[in-house]
Amino acid sequence: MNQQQALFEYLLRLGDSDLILAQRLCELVGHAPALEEEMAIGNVALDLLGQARSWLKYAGEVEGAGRDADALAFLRNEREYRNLLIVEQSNGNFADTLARQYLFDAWHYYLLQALSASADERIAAIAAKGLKEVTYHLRRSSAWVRRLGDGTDESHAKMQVAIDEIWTYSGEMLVADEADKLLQAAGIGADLEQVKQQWQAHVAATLAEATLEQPAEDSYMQTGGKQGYHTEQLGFLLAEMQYLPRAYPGASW
Amino acid sequence: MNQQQALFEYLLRLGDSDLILAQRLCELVGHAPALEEEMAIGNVALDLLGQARSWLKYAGEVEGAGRDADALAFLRNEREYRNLLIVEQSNGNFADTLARQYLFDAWHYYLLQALSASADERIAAIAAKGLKEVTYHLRRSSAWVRRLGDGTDESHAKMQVAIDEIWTYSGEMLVADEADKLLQAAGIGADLEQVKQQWQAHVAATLAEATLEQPAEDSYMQTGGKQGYHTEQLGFLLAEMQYLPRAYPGASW
Amino acid sequence: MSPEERAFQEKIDADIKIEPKNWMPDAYRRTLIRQMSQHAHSEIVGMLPEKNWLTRAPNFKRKLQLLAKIQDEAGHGLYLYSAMETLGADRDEEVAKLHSGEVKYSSIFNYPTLSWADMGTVGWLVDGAAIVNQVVLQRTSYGPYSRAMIRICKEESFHQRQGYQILLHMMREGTEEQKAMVQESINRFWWPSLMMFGPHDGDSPNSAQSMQWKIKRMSNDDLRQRFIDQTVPQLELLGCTAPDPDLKWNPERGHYDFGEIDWSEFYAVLKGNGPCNRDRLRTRRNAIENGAWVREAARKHAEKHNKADAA
Amino acid sequence: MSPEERAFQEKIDADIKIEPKNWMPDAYRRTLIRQMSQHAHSEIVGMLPEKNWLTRAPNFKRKLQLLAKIQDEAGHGLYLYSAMETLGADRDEEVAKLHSGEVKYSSIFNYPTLSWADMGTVGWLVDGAAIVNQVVLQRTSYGPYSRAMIRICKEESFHQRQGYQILLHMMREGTEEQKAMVQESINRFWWPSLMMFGPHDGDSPNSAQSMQWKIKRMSNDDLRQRFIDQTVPQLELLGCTAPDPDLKWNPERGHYDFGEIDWSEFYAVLKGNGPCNRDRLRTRRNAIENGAWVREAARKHAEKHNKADAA
Repeated sequence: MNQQQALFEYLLRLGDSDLILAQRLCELVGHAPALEEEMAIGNVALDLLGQARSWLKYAGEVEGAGRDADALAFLRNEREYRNLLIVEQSNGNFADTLARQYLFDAWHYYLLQALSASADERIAAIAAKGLKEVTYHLRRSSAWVRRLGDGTDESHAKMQVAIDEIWTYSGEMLVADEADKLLQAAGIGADLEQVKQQWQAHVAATLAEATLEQPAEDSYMQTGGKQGYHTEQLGFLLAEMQYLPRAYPGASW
Repeated sequence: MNQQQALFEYLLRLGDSDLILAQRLCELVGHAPALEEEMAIGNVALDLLGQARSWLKYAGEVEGAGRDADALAFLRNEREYRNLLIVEQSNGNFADTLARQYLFDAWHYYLLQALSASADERIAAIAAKGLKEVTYHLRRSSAWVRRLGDGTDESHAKMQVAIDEIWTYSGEMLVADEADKLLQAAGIGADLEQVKQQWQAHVAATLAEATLEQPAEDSYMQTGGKQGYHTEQLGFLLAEMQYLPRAYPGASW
Repeated sequence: MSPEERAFQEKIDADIKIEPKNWMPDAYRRTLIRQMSQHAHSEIVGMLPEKNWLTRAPNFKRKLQLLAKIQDEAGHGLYLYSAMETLGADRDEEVAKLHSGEVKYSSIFNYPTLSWADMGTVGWLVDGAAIVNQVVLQRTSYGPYSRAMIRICKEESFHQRQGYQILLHMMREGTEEQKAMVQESINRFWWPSLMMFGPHDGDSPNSAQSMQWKIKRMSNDDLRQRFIDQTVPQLELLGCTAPDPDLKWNPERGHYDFGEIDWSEFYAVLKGNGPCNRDRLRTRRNAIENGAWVREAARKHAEKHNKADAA
Repeated sequence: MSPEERAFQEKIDADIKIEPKNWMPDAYRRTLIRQMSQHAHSEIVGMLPEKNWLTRAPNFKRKLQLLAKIQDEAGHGLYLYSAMETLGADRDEEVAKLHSGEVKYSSIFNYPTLSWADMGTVGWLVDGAAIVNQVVLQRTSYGPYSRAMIRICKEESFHQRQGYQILLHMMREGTEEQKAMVQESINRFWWPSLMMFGPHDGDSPNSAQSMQWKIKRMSNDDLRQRFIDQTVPQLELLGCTAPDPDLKWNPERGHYDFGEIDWSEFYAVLKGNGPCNRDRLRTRRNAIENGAWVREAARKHAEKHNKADAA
């Protein structure tokens, strides 16, 4: 793998994770527990969609094969998608949605913080802009984890189950593979070891405040998303998301 | 509308209704309340799929534009689909699934009985073969309506809600439009007025045995499926069902 | 007429806005609450037919636009509920009335969105009809409502142009299939959009009082005519047609003539028998009911922590 | 050894089938119940990875085939539970053990199906491996199990050929994308299929007793070798490769040599840490739990009407 290939992979991972999580949030529009949450969910989805477009546009340029952000988003199949497994998991109830969001946001925040100092100016710029948005995402989702964890007995129980269920998908974002290492060495990618420590500290503090138990440290972690091996959920999501471009090949909208 | 066009429409309606209901039943595989029901649901879906293929194959021949059953099933869009609205409604709980199935089966049974005497030999043959299968479908679904209606308080309540909710979609199959009338006049299509009387008698008897209340006779009835105006549910179903042929145009599987 | 009532009507006649702390007749207050809550509910329910295509938008640009538009509608709902609350009404109570069917939302949202072109048509025709109403309401007599309308109108005009652009793009750059999709969408939404202005003036019994109070500022039929007059040239620019053989320019009137609306459909949908009435209400009701434990947890958490902070 | 035990073992040694009413050692009964229930559960859970593509099958022929195959598996589950019940076990109790995690199903079904090609690969490799096991089990010592196996084997062979045909068609008539899809699918399922035969003979402690009782008739390693030997030529005919650089014909042994299995993965998946363990069990548990009211209603209805008939 050369640096350009690694960069392409890296940008796909960033863009795809944003896009797929935004798509899951889009599914929730009209179903939030209060109008204010309707706004919040939509805002987070908008931010993620915007970031996804920036990453994928850059990915297309790095690839140099003439694919723009739309071609990458709407015409790749499941195996070519590089999003983290955590973002493709279904919405479940509000606690499930928030558990997924929080564990992702905490990682996303520290990652973009690190990438803001990337030697690749384009990455640094996209990350710095995204970081402002994600600062709000993280504030919101961690507040909800605390609120539901330390709310009623029912909300506490639901939040604990939600954390326990999603936990197995929280490992792969913290582990560097070849592409991660290559780009870190080049000063372009983030130091995932550092992000991991920051993430762990944030999560430990939030769960403690939320009076929730943290799953065992040696819990089994699912991996594969970054390499294109997904759960069975992604195919259905893509079938819906890509329907129009697939059904009307070549059409402009 | 000439007779050939009417026949094409008529065959699409038959085939599409079978296909879409089969697709809904396919979604349930692995989720039935008992292994014996797993078998039953799968068998009904298999029968309907087989019938759909026969109708659509014939439809393609009547159209004469080189489309086979697969092209009609997997490459038409929502507006071109001619299934009844009732079959595209989501599965809901087991009572919802059975209410939909029963109201459809009762119509399907009398319709195929009438079509077994069609002046069009091909239609008569497909209908006669299908009728044997649908005889079993109707026996099963009406038994379940009785069982759930006259079972526990919970099952009674669920079955009543299910009937009330699906009822608005039970009208259009009993009303003849231009294509229906043209083909009935030619001795090819069924007399829907007669089917309606038979259907009403069967439904009234079954609901009475099931200790269920029949919705008011002047209930508002949704229409449009036969003319290609569907509910918002169909688009999602088609996006999933047609994904592979859409994503890999021209591929042979 | 009491002195208070006389003073109230004089202010209205002089185009001075009524503000929350001013005296107002009960019927004025009730009529406004009803109208504003219906308007707010319409914004919220109106998110659903668009959400139906949000997960299937064909590219980034359209997906971002559509989501932003839906967000704006949620925002409009929030403004309008707030403005309504200045009259002493309670948002949750009004939402409960929506869910029980006691209060309505705009019937247009009981029609399904069946193709991507509907995302253009809804913006162009539905928001277009709404704007014709709302432009006039910017001059409505109740201050908070009037100010909400000014803000909303700006965003709605943007939505309308965006919707029109979706259709124009499909008509100019699109395939034959896409062009057919546009025409088919217009065929479905044309008449329901005209119905958005309500029944004929003669069949609209409460209008006179509302006109006097300047809650309403133009009659249903006048608004409808204004909408048609501004819309037909846009329709022609698209290269599409309306499903109305009687639609044609009348040089004597200086207006377009148009065919008679199918009022039986209008009243059927109003009564609950549109294609989506049950779905829309069920979706809203489920959202609020399924969220009860969440709102309860938030309340409980705030209670605990306010106590903790106070201690 | 008691006289009963001796007589029992003599029958087995003479290849006389044990029938439900015959005396048998408790451990023989328990081992069989465990093995047959695991086998039955595997048929039922095994429906799920195939169901995952049922709603997305690409044409009528494949959709009908796939549904018929899934139906056959439900049928196999039913035979096997019935055969198991001849030993005094109860289906519901055994299913409860599955749901609590006390009894396992074949680990292969904890791998996801990620492309349509998996519908071919599962038929060819997974059913293929199952058949190698089952062919031998046709001669198992317990009569009802042996007879169930004979029936099941016939259908499984049909499924295997069908699966192979799916892949062959894609390799011969398919686009480059489809061919890549086939190879990618084989890459994922190759090693898990080899793991289906269980650990090395040395690590399979209960095998000796099962062999003596002829519940088991060949060792894990021998079965695995047989599977590989018959599969590699089929792989070559496809024009595909296995993800195993050590796979090659050994003319001295008259068998294919192959690389070492990653036993850590085998034990991880067995422990519950495969990609789909939780999903599969949750799906089954929900199906049965959500159906409780249905089964209860059916019981109640039967009760009422049996009473009515008797009266």
